[in-house]
Amino acid sequence: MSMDAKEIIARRIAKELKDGDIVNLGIGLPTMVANYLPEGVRVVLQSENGFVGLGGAPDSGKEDQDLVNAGGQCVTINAGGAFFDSAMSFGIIRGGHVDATVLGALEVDETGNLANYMIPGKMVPGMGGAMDLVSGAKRVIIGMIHSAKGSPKILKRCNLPLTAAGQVNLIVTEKAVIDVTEEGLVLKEIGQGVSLEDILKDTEANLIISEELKIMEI
Amino acid sequence: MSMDAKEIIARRIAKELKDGDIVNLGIGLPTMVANYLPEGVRVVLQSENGFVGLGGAPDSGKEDQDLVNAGGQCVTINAGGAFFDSAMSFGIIRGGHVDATVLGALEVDETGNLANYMIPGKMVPGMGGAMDLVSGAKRVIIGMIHSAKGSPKILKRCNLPLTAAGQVNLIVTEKAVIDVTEEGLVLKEIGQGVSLEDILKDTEANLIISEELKIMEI
Amino acid sequence: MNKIITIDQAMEKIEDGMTIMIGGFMGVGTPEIFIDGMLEKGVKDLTVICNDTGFVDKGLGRLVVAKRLKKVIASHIGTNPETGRQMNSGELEVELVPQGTLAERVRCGGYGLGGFLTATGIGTEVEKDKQKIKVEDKEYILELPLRADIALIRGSVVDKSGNVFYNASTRNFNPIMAMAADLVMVGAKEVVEVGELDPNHVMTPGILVEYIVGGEK
Amino acid sequence: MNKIITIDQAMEKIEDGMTIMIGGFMGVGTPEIFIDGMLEKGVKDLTVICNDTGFVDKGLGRLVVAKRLKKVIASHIGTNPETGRQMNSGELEVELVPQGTLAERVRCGGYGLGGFLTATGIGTEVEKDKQKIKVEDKEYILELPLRADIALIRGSVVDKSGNVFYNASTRNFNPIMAMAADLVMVGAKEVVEVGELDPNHVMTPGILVEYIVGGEK
Repeated sequence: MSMDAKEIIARRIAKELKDGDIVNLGIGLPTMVANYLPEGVRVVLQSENGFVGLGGAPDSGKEDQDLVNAGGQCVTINAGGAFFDSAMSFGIIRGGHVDATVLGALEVDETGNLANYMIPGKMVPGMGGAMDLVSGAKRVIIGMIHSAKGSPKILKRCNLPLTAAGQVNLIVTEKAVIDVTEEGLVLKEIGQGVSLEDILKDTEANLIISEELKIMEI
Repeated sequence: MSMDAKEIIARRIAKELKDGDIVNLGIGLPTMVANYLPEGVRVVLQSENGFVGLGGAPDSGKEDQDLVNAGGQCVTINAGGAFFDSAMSFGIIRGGHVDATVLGALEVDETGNLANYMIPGKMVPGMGGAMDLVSGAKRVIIGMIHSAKGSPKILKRCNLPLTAAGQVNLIVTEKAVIDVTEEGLVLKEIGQGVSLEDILKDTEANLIISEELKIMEI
Repeated sequence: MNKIITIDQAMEKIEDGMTIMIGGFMGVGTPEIFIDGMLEKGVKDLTVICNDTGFVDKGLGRLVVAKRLKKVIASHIGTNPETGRQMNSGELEVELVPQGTLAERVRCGGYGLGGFLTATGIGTEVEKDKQKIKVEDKEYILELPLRADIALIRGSVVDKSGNVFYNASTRNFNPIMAMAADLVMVGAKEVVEVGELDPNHVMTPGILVEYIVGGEK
Repeated sequence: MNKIITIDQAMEKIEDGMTIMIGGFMGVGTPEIFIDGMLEKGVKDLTVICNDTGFVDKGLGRLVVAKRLKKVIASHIGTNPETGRQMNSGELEVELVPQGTLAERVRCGGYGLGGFLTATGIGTEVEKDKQKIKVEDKEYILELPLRADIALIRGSVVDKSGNVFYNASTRNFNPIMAMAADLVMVGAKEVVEVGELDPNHVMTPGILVEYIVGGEK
């Protein structure tokens, strides 16, 4: 189920991206989104360590140790790509030149707050580029498993230290698609075979049920 | 006399520069300094429109319209030079990476204030890069004719709008070399054949006569 | 996605009253093709952000002579006597900004920063009406970002996806302006296929450029 | 002026207690030759400014493992468990900075600016103890510059006057760090004669580089 759930999320998020979008994908699940882009949709991936035009993994034996993604793995650059330094990379991010970023979350709440970078006393890896991405990207899409072993991650109010306040635009889980609006969280889509009761049970935040509520298509 | 005066000033300033210095020379008289560098002294010239390694004028017919100095004239770039954009050019200037700048002045005063960019109502060309240069360069050397038709330019206090406050380090005229110190202006050298009385008459500012006062060597 | 358009198509994007950044330094690195186009179209009441107003017959100085500008934000206007004349007669509003501060304000606008602290201008008329902030006993001016509706830049070599290489001293304000406008159009001296520019040599990534007009000199 | 020195000569410049910027991102673009040299020399109590602490066996993470650091200012320490362990045990002081803010603080230090305003970190722990400034009703954090005694950078191709070209994603923090330290030393993968690098392709001008050590991998 876990693998399937991630694929559902990645496939659904892929449909949010538009042809020509400049996109930064976080490490892990968000990276999978690139595999499921609808036909005719080509996005340009930005890699915050210093380039646009992030391509796939190189053929075995053809790795270039000078060319890695933000996770440190060897990658390729597509034709039309461009390298730059870290200051410009984050200028592109903060300056609103990235159309969408897809990130995972530990917690997200009714006001669009996001916590995804530390658990005090347990996991303190540092925020890396996440805070700038969440503040700067035009659209922040959270892709995550709906709850953590039954304990809700979509909360009234985040408990963990925030990555950014009020910046999340959309939450996609294997069970639901939720819009963050001025009025609160709006449940727009329900996963296939998932009941509304199941979602409400697994969600601490208040959910406004959209009048156009529909089944998630992936 | 006028041409000779400028040459005296340029020659004297050239002796202030050290081998390996990064130098930005203003338009006009300051540009002449490059012609009189002592043997063994090579400086790297910075051109604030975007490069280091500013070379001489190109041979006639070999002008490259893409390569001009800050005055807009076709120039060359020396081997080992490098181009950059305006933001980096002024990063180099403000960041203290320029060892010395040589500029002309309309007025300079006892506290190292400099006025050289406008005469309200008469000449308002804009400051260009002068304010950043004067604020950012490690050493600010003013090269100018001692007085303007008998009216002093080295004043107790500048009357014209300032280019920068308290940034001038050295004043070189055809008659005198004057250090700007915490205590005030210190007359260090007197031009050949110039009398102390002549200098005092042509200078409004108080001059502290150096105990090591000597004749200017050019 | 075809980014190559004609000069006429480019001119349809430019409207009276817009704020426009124009690259170049004394006309070098200025996209003359867009200046020609704007003169021909008759666009007016522009606010232009640029290093200098060039010369009466070169660079964007030609727009000044034709009285197309309402306001200019620049570091230097001395090489174009018409700018000073219109300023003195009240026909043209001129905001003079130190060159390094101007470059940094444009960069701030494009890089998503709210402002920056500089010592340039402290103790001069430049500090007037601006917030001053002390950091470790040193006083700085808080300077604010600049942005534009459109940036018109000049590229020496541009690939069809909009990646730009600027030759020699034509670079100047072009790369930072390409970050700081809602719409970026580049006048290209040479247009090449995607893949012909080494990604290491690209100075403005194509993601920042909406449209390319060839035929720039 | 000969800028090429041996690694032993380079190590004579580095003293216990210094603040050092080290380029690289997850060890890519990090000058390993200087890490080797510092480990061998036994230099200690360093404050290091870097994007991340690499891995236990790659990049400057090796300095962490060998307990040579007193403090680290970085955006990410998660790939090197030893950094977290020393932080929790109180052996190592860690200042975590958002990556874009870190890059900009280093740039500020090198570009002679007193600070900058960013919205990154507003409403998070990052804003703690920092001055906040409102510009047109939007709130920003005032972030301050970073500088170092020495910057250790990695160049892919370096000419003998110190001009540096960085290949692909090795560029990252190297060019901005090369502006922000009193002394800059580059570990060069390839050293070429002056004039072999096209001035258009130089990313760090040689005027910023004091010393070059060859033999970087």
